[in-house]
Amino acid sequence: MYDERFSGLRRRGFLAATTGAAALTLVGCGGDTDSADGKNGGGTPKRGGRLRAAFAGGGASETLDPHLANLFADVARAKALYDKLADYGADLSAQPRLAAKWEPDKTLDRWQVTLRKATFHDGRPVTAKDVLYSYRRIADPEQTFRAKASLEPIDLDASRATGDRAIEFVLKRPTAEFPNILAAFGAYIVPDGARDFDSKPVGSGPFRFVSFTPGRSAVLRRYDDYWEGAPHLDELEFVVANEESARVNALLGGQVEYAHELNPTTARAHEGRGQIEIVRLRNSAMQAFCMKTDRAPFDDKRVREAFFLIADRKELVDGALSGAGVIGNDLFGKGYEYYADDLPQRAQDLDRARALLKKAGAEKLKVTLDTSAVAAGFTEAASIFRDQAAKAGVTIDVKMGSKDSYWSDILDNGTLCCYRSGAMPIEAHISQRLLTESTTNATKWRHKDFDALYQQAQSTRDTTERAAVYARMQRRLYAEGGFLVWGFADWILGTARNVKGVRTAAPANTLDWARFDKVWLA
Amino acid sequence: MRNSTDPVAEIRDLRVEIDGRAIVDGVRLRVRPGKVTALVGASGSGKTTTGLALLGEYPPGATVTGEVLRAGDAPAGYVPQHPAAVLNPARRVSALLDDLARPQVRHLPRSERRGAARELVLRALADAQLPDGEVLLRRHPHQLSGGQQQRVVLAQALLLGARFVVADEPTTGQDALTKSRIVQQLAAVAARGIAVVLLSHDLDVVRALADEVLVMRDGRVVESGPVRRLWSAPRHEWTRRLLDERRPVPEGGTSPDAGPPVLEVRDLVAAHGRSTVLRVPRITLRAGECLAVVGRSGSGKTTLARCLAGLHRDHRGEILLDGTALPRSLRHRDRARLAAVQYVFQDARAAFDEHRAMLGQVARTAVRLRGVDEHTAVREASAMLGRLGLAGDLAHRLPGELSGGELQRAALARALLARPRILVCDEITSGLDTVTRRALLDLLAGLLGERDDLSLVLVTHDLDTARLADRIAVLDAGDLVEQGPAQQVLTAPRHPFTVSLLEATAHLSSGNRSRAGT
Amino acid sequence: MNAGVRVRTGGLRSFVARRLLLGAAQTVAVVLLVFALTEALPGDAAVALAGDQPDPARIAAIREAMDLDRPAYERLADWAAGLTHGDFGTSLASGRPVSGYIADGFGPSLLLASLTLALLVPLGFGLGVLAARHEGRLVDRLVSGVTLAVYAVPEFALGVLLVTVLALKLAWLPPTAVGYGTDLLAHPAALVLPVLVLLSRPVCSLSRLVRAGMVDALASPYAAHARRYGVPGARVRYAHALPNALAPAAQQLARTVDWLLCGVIVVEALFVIPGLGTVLLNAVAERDVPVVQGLAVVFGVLTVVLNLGADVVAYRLTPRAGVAA
Amino acid sequence: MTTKATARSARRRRSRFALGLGIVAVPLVLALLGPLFTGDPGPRSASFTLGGGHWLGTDFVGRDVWRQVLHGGRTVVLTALAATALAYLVALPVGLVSALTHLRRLEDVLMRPLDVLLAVPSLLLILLVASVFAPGAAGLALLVALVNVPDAARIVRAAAGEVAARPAVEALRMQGETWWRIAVGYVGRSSLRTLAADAGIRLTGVLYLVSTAAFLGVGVAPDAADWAVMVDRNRTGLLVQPWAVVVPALLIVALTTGTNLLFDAALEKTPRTKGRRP
Repeated sequence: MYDERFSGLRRRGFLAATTGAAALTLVGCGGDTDSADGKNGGGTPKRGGRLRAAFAGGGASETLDPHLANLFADVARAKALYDKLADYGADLSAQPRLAAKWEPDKTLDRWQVTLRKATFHDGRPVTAKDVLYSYRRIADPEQTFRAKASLEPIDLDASRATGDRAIEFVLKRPTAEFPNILAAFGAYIVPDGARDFDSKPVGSGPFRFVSFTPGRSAVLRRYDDYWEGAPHLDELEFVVANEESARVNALLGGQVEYAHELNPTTARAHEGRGQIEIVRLRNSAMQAFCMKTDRAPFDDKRVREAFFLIADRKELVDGALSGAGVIGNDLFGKGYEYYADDLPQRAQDLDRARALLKKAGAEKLKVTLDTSAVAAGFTEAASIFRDQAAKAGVTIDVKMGSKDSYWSDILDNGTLCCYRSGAMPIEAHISQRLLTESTTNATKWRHKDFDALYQQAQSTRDTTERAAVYARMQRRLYAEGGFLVWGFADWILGTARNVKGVRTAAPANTLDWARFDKVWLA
Repeated sequence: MRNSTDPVAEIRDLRVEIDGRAIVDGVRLRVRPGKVTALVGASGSGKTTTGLALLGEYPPGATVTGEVLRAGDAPAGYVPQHPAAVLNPARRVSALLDDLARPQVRHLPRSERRGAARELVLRALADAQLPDGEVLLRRHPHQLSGGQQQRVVLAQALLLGARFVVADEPTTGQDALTKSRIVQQLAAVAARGIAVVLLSHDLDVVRALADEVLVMRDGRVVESGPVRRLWSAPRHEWTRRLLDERRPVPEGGTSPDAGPPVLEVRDLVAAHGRSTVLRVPRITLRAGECLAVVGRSGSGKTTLARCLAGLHRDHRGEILLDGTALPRSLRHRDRARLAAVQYVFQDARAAFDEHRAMLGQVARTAVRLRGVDEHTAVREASAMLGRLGLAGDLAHRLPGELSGGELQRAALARALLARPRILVCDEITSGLDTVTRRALLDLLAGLLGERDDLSLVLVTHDLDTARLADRIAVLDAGDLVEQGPAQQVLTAPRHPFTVSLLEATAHLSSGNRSRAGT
Repeated sequence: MNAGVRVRTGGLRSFVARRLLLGAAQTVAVVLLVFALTEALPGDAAVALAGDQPDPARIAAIREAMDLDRPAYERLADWAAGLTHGDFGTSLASGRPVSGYIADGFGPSLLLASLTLALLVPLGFGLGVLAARHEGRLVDRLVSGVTLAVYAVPEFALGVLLVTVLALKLAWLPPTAVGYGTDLLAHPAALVLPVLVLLSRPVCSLSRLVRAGMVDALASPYAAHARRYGVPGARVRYAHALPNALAPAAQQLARTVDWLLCGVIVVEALFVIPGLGTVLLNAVAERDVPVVQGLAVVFGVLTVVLNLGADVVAYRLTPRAGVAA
Repeated sequence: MTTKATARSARRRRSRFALGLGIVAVPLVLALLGPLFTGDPGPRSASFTLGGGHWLGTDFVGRDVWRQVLHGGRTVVLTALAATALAYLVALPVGLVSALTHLRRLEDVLMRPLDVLLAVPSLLLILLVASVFAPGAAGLALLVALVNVPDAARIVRAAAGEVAARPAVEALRMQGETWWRIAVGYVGRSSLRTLAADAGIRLTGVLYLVSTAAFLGVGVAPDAADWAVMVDRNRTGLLVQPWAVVVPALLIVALTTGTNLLFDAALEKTPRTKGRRP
């Protein structure tokens, strides 16, 4: 039945709307750097109980193959069943998980990784062989696993096991942020030789497999020998409900205890009413307009700056995000490691914008803004920005595109589009989107000197020095980049009142988001 | 014990009013067992209202005074003019009869009811002269012939144990053979001791069947008495007039042998789908001549008429007008040829647009077929309608506001306005009462006399009507069995079918019940 | 007369044969139409799969692995060849057989459809008969008015309203069927609301048709004749008049069942019932052509069979004028 | 008694006609004239709030609901009316021609393709076509019309077929009337009652499709001022601010119910009254 040839082809993008039915796939993550438990965390953990968590899912095509994880539901299931060598902390810095420690050589192109003592659900220990098998499966040139691009710097042929729990990774070039690779999205460790993940998957994660029906539910049970200590819950069930109102209703009706991805308005309706708890993971998904810097009118940096000044960020956040978020400063990664928060907050300045446009000879400018219902707030943001631009004499024509092929459509076409991004390290954002060789360079930001700065950072061992390089790069982007980052959206969860231990400072994609081994039922 | 001559039902001083207008006024009537009581009158004379009153039914919105008495709770049967209308199309014959049999077997133990009911049903069918009841029971009403439908309705009445049966125009529109069969059936019912109330304008049938006759006019009974007395010595003037209308139809003049035929049909074979329904080797029609096409229903006579008019395309052979072939479909006939052959439909009401006033509809013929301007056309139409007896206000009414006879006159006017060479009249008098029918036939005779260039094709099941013609063609089951001068066909028929048709007619008019239909 | 009957039954047989032939052609046409439309959709399965990571090289690799680089007609031909021996093909998105998708989605759809139908028939006919009995009076106006108003409310609005009132405010019923995917029947309470929402529209159209048919039938000469002969009122209504209101109602019912089975997307989404509508919606979003195609076949065949059934019923019930004597 | 009854029923009919007219007038007037009475959009407020100068509160992105209501009718009403009209624009000639033609082949050519359309679930068709062509409101109307054509054509065909079989059509042909005059002047007109009754219920069905399309995000921008979109998008705030859902939903209901009442009253035959013995 299972065709290996297709195994890499499962799913749509992580950010793609999960269904056409007005699904709201706010991506996000992020948040405060403090790691203190939020209001849900009080009390002594209690053992036992079954928690049902509702996520938007991928329908009948869903799989438990962790390397195919694409949607939030996939990732939540994968992290319950499996572990990565490292994972992202709240500031998107890599935290050790299955890897107890990592140590680079002087040139930063050879890394020694030591595994901690952990066992798979079938009792076998997690070994270097399992790690190499997993990484080689992901990087298989015949396959198209999502994490393949992230693992690209590793020379897997040269890398080898130096002991049962010791691996030497050989890299193709110096990579200071190598731990980020270990924490990469989808880089889970599976047992050596594992191929079938849907009938009886075995991992090293906090929960073990009980049953799975694609598009409907997955039932998992506590793994008592989990290396970090057994979870509090006896049982965990993931159920799929693509419609936001269905998730809320199920939560209100006591059919689930945890509902992922709620609307800001739903949150407002129920916040502080005592029926359910609303959890906001703040400052997470970057919301932006993306200008193509290689073509008119945005090949002129004065026009780009004018657009930066046209945006009334507060109005955009209030209107398009219903106030559930904070304003942005044209840079990715607010609150993340290396974020340049010393740059002044940009505000609307229509006079200067007009002046800049005049200087650039772009008065009475007409631009088409591509948008789509692919993500919540896109169309609203587009129409709000159109009104703002009109005040600066710029005519914006909003064009709706298909939501299923939006990201592919805007990559090379058009000049201006709505854009957003989930949490990832700032380094990853740069390498994926802002280098000449980047595969998803939607702003067409191609500068040799910028590329060189990136290489310099990757070769810099000292963290402070490296931070200085990142700051230089961000100053450049702030002044003349192609991303008009106007806000960071909240990520909203709902839980039943008896659910405790839900971390509030964990953007999606990070370790503490959807981390059910630390949750208990009071 | 009930005296066998005590009435099973009686009406005393019945008055039925709708919107202040009396439909029936002061009617008295006694229905006696085993006797046939006939209500005679033109349409609108109140006979149906009286008949239904016997069943305890009145028209919507009617105000009723007077008394209708039924002996005991005597069940009454009803045989309508169109039996198909009272047979539920969605139910099998067995279900239709079972409903009536069930209450009669309720006293039996549950297990025996079914069989007993079946027994009753089969007996009733046999009594209604439907011997192969078992087969019939499985059918739906629309799978039965008209005669079978009528007998099933009769079987229902018998099954109910009806003490009297009201038969509403049972013979209207039927050919002589069918008529005599119906007469014989009703006679058999009466012979069983059941009273029959016959509502009819067909005087032949009344004379053949009735014991007592009530002549009605405008809701009142103008004369009543035993049939023999009434026929021999009618007292009321209206009765006399009614009976007088039975005088023979004016016979056609001698056929003008000279001259070439206007219309010639050669080797005509017409089909409905895959089955051939009509075979006519040759028929000719000369200018000023009237040809009657006679046959029972289903004999193909209407198909022949429709072929002539270009309404039935599915035929082979030739139809020549003045020696040149007419296109098979009227779609391909030009204006002149369309005008030359005009057609008058049996169902006049259905042949008019119910939303537009009569005058306008009639006038369109002149506009379309003769290229006359609108104004002139309306004037001509008005004149034509006036000549046919639809003057003034009548012409401006909607079709729904006119009677059957009036509509048929309007239909004639519509056709005549084309100044046709040939006028095809398809059963235009069936469904009309005697008086109206007579008037219409007189009108046709008059037309023939007035215009020598007009030829008439008269399709009819009624030999009496066919007397009007110069020549008669007889069709049986799609075959032309006989044709010749009217005189000859009516007096010296050669084909056995024509003979039987003539005999049936003769029996009916002789008023002899027992021999009818044998 | 026997000849007439033979012609009729023969007529029915050839009618069914003709209709089946037409139905096959219809299904083929539907599949072609759906294929053409799916192909014409912007993007393909590869683009949809790549999502927000539209790395061109990755898309190309996916496309190659999915055989999407082959011409459309070749893929269609392969798929059709497979179909001739019962193989619906495999999903582009998951590599699992399409028949599995259809089977999984069909269960909940069928359950919802049968439950709805089981309630719809008595309710629709009951209300129709009730309204017809009281034609022109208050009950009639009330039934007609209320059903019509409900008919006009968009499903999702009605669904939200019912959930809010009955499930959230009063807590009488569970608001969704989330997680019950496989054994919906074990949680009958969860089915009440979806079935109610599904009922709202068909009840209106069905009761209107039944009412009209009953009004005509009750005023007909045959109903009068039955009453005249002392057949009880209830029997006249249900045994005599109702069958004649059945033919148009049967066709409406066929269309309702068709609608219930072929995608009650809104209700499935609102109440989390993963039926065929959900499968369809996902497949279209994923550009999973084989799944969309498979569903088109199923929908086409369902439509043809249901309509044929309704037509046969109508053929049986509708009187044909004048079988020549 | 009867005259009184007739008068009473006529009065009842008139009053129901007036009722229908009254019910349908509210949404119609709002839809057609509403946009004329709105000024500039004020500044956005917080979403789903009541009061604060907003008569009906604010919607999911903080716009004034009353303003949205005034603006949002035109698309719904016009789309629905246009779709119904368009469906008949195609269905009428197709149905009439195939009812009146004697060429079986012509009838097949006209009706069979529609049978194919009939076999495609309407939502699937809308979903696919809308994704391919990304239509606006006009496109949506076209699409919804397309979905309705097969059924409408069949109804026209059936109604006209019954009329076309009447002798009156043959009589008109004997009079040499043109095809147009027969088809439109007689057959069309005589089928009017059936078609108008169908049009009423079809309009309701069209509104259903249009609003469901809005639910699926087809045809109209997700933040458009449109009653159907409003009902869908604002339902998250039903518990906080019900007016943003209830008012547009009621307007849609009023539109369809009123239309149907109007058609019913206009087309009703004179009611039957049973005769009674004194």
